[in-house]
Amino acid sequence: MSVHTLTVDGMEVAVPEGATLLDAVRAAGVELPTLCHLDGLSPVGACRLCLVEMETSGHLQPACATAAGEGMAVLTQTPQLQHYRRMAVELFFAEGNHVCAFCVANGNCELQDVAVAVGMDHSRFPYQYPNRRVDASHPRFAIDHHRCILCTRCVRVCDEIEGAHVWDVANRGGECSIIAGLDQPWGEVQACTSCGKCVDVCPTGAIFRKDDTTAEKEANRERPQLLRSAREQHQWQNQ
Amino acid sequence: MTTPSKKLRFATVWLAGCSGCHMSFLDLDEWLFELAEHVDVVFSPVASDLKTYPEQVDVCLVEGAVANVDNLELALQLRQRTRLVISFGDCAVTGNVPALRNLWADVDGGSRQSVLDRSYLELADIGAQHPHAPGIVPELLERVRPLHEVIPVDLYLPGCPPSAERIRAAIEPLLRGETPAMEGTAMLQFG
Amino acid sequence: MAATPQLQLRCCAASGCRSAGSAALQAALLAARDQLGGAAEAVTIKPVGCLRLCGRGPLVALDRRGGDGQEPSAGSTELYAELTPEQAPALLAAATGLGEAPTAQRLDPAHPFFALQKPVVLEGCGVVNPESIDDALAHGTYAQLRRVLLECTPEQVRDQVKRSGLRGRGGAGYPSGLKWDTVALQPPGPRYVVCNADEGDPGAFMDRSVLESDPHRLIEGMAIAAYAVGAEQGYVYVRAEYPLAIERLRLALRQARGKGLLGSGIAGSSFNLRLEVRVGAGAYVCGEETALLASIQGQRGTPRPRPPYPAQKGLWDAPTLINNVETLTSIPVILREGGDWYASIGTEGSKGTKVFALSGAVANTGLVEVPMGTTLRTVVQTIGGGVPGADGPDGGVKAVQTGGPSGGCIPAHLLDTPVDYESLKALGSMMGSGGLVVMGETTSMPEVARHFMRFSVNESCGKCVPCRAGTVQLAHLLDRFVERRATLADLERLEELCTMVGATSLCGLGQAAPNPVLSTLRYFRQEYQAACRDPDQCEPLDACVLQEVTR
Amino acid sequence: MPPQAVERTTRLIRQQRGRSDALIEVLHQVQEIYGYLPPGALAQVARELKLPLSRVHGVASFYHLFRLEAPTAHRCAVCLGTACFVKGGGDLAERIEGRLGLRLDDPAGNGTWALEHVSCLGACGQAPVLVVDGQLEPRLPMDDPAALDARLDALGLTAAADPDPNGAS
Repeated sequence: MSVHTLTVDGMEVAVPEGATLLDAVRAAGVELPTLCHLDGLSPVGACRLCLVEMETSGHLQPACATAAGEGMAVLTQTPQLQHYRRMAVELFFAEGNHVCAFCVANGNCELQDVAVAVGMDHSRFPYQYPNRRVDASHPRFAIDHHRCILCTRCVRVCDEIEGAHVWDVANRGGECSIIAGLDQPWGEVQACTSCGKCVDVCPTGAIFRKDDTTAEKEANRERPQLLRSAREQHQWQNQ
Repeated sequence: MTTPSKKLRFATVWLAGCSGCHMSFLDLDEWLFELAEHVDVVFSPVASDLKTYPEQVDVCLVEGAVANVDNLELALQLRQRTRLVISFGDCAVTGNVPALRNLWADVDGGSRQSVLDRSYLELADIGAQHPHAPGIVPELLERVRPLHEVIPVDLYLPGCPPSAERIRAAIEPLLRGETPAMEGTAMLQFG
Repeated sequence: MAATPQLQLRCCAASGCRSAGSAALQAALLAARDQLGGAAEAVTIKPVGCLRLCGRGPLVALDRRGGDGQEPSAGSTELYAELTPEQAPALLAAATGLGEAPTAQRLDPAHPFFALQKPVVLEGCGVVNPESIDDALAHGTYAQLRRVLLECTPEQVRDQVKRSGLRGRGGAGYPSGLKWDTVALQPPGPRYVVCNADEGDPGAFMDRSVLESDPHRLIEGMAIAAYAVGAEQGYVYVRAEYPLAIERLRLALRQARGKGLLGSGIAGSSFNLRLEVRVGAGAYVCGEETALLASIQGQRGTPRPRPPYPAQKGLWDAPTLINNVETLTSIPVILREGGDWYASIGTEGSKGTKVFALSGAVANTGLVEVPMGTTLRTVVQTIGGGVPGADGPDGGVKAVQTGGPSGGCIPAHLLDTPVDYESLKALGSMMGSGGLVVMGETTSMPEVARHFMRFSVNESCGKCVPCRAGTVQLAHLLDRFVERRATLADLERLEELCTMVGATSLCGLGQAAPNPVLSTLRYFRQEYQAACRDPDQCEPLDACVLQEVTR
Repeated sequence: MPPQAVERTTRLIRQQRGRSDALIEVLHQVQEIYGYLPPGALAQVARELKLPLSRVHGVASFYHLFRLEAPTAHRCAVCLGTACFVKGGGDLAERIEGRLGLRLDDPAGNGTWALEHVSCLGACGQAPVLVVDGQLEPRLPMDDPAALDARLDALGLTAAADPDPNGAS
């Protein structure tokens, strides 16, 4: 297997052919915030938190969706990038209704974590207070759209791992929302196998188990990667 | 070093919040005695009887969002009279629970009417009627706002409520004339 | 040769004139010809595409060819505007020398609006009947395709395109020859050619005019491109808002298939090409190439990060050449006259001609093709005639908007800027696809900026957060300026967010969405400042603070 | 679902050889049949193109020209492209809103009429323009209120409930 050598913040790292810049950044031991990315799912490059700067061109590229190439040099923590990341997180908070205090994922939420990581002590952008829906029609799970950040992990895990494709994105722009079936109540969508993978991968408290209350949600975000390696490499990692 | 005359003039204010942040402040227990050596509490719902916000306050912890005209008036007044204003807790920082009625801003009647109807008419067991006492019951603003959308804020102390440890870690440096480092999960996490 | 002149009336049947009643006019002309009889019967009446001065349709051109003592090719052309069906008999009578022409309707073909144009892309536009392949063939369309297939290797074709210096006319200005090479030199396997006819920039109607006026030329250009990169399948992606363009393109494709100019073994060669029309459904973002590819494949038109570029991984992951209408329509002429000829037009960095759609507060609105490097002043003032009823050094022009929602507003004092990719970019605008909207003195620039930002809010696909949520915040911020309740802190935040959205958005739409704000901030900053409340005049608790928080 | 419409849908999907990449084309044609895209039709399209329901709804709701609700009897679109904007398209929209007693971009309109905005029709030479029941109306005379009113009256853009059509505005 061929190897690419590149530098991350000046540190030299070697990653196998086919690795992404995010793999390289992690190999260098650098922490990069991510929200839409999840190991085991295809990358979409939508949350823009993992943007890194290509040292020679100055271009910003999403590390999760860019192939690592020989001789690349990337910067991950320039003041500008940090500034942009904080603004992106503020935009996430301002466009939804993220009230950590009574959220099922309080303390186990990736959005809450990235807010800390980027040092967001408040949002300079006014909150939009969109009036969204809560769908509790499924017997075991529920989706609270107020907490959805449109990372599409649920869409991808359901399509790529479970193969049911219950979820998709409807509408566009600020009106985008995750839908089940023909924008039906989740519980009525027969394609759903109730496997719960969408609950596991949801970075926030948007999709949750009904028997969990405030701060009780436990996610299992390694699951797609484990399933994929089992399926593709026939390697089972029993915990 | 800390002569009485050098004591900071310290205030806490309770706007639209549940008072949980103040309860957490009281959780500082014996450290409050230490604090009292450094500050004069000149205005506070839990430690002072004054009804008017005084002049020349050094530090003020403001709990709660700005939800009604009284909140607004007090916020503007305290800003004029305070050197360092701290948004104290998630309601002040984000609007949090009191601001949830903003979700109804675009429904008929707006958020103010909707929340009053819901609280005093729809959910009333007996004697359903809107509270009406001009000059006594303050009028609600159409939108609940975090403090920094109304006045400039100098420091943000999030949390619902911020733990006593977090409050202490934020105040201690201030007493030494230093700016606290608001970073990491211990200091910044919402909720 | 007969001594009597050949008379031809070319009636504009493109959608601009159509909406102004060209169909009724043409019917009236046909009826009048039958009625008048005699000499009038010799007058050819033919529907053609755009005759350029769209603002004064319906337009009719009258050609007199090969009269007494003239070469058959020589002759004169008269142009008439804003004709009513009632005037049809008079026009015919005048044509045949039996009456007075409706002089009030007569335009001066020597007017700079016509005289300064250099038709290359629009060569056949207004000349050929867009619904007749025979007419197109008679005007030389498909001759280059035939020649190329029989005489040239794909490399030779690409070489001519490279020599021409042609750059993509969709907006970004990527060198077309390079793009063609990239596609052609990918590992063996299927590849595709796509024509981006999703002309969505408000203020742009160049591609629409080409599709409605000369669709065969586009098909020829596409077929040549397909040959040059080795594609056997192609798509024209047209926005659904252009029904007439779609209808004519579909008809043209059928006709071309019927003549063996598309399909298998084209023109006796071994080259095969299938072309299909794909109709959009109302999404500006589909003009972005990766979104366009998703849409062609029947998906939501959301862009994806690049690289890989479509030239490497496009439709069904195969190498795909994407060019816009104007780019592809330039190809036949480039091959006919040679790449060097094309490169001799225009400027060092921007070769050839550019088609502009001139509109807004300007006397002469319509379609304009000029050499690259022509100044904006020439286009707006000399050709466009400035703002109606205004005078002064800049003819009442406050700004010229180029590049649509991705471009910017160029102030009147910079009207001497030559139109080329680099100059417009240096001014914080961009060439864009060619929409050129003139704004008069009364136009408020924060309002213009908000207009474009609302457009971007509406058209954002919603995939990445800077564009989805950032444009919404920017639009709200701009509301404050338009409603004159902003603060200087808002101004700072506006600029900061513009920079962030521009730097971090996933695709060109989001990256360029702040441009209208940034360019108006650059040239009309005082209008933003004037919209800010003076904090010194606002005591706490006074009316304007209360008004702000109680909204 | 009317059986005839279902049959026509099946036929047109067959014409596309059941290719899932023809989804947008199919949706255009289905919308021709029903005037909009009712859920039952979307379900049929999904079934026969072998696509997930959510994918079909996701696509249908992404594109602005697809309607997911039954349209009003009459529709008017006002162009708010840049040229139309510069020439008073915004005022035109407001005027029509007032005349018809409805809100721009509310698909329900006033029950009879709905008014929507379009981003640009490429008819910038004729700005400002309207599309009234599919017909492009060029050069609305924004500087001549009387002529504008007469023109809008002639187009039938008058509140249906208004007993005095000239009294509106």
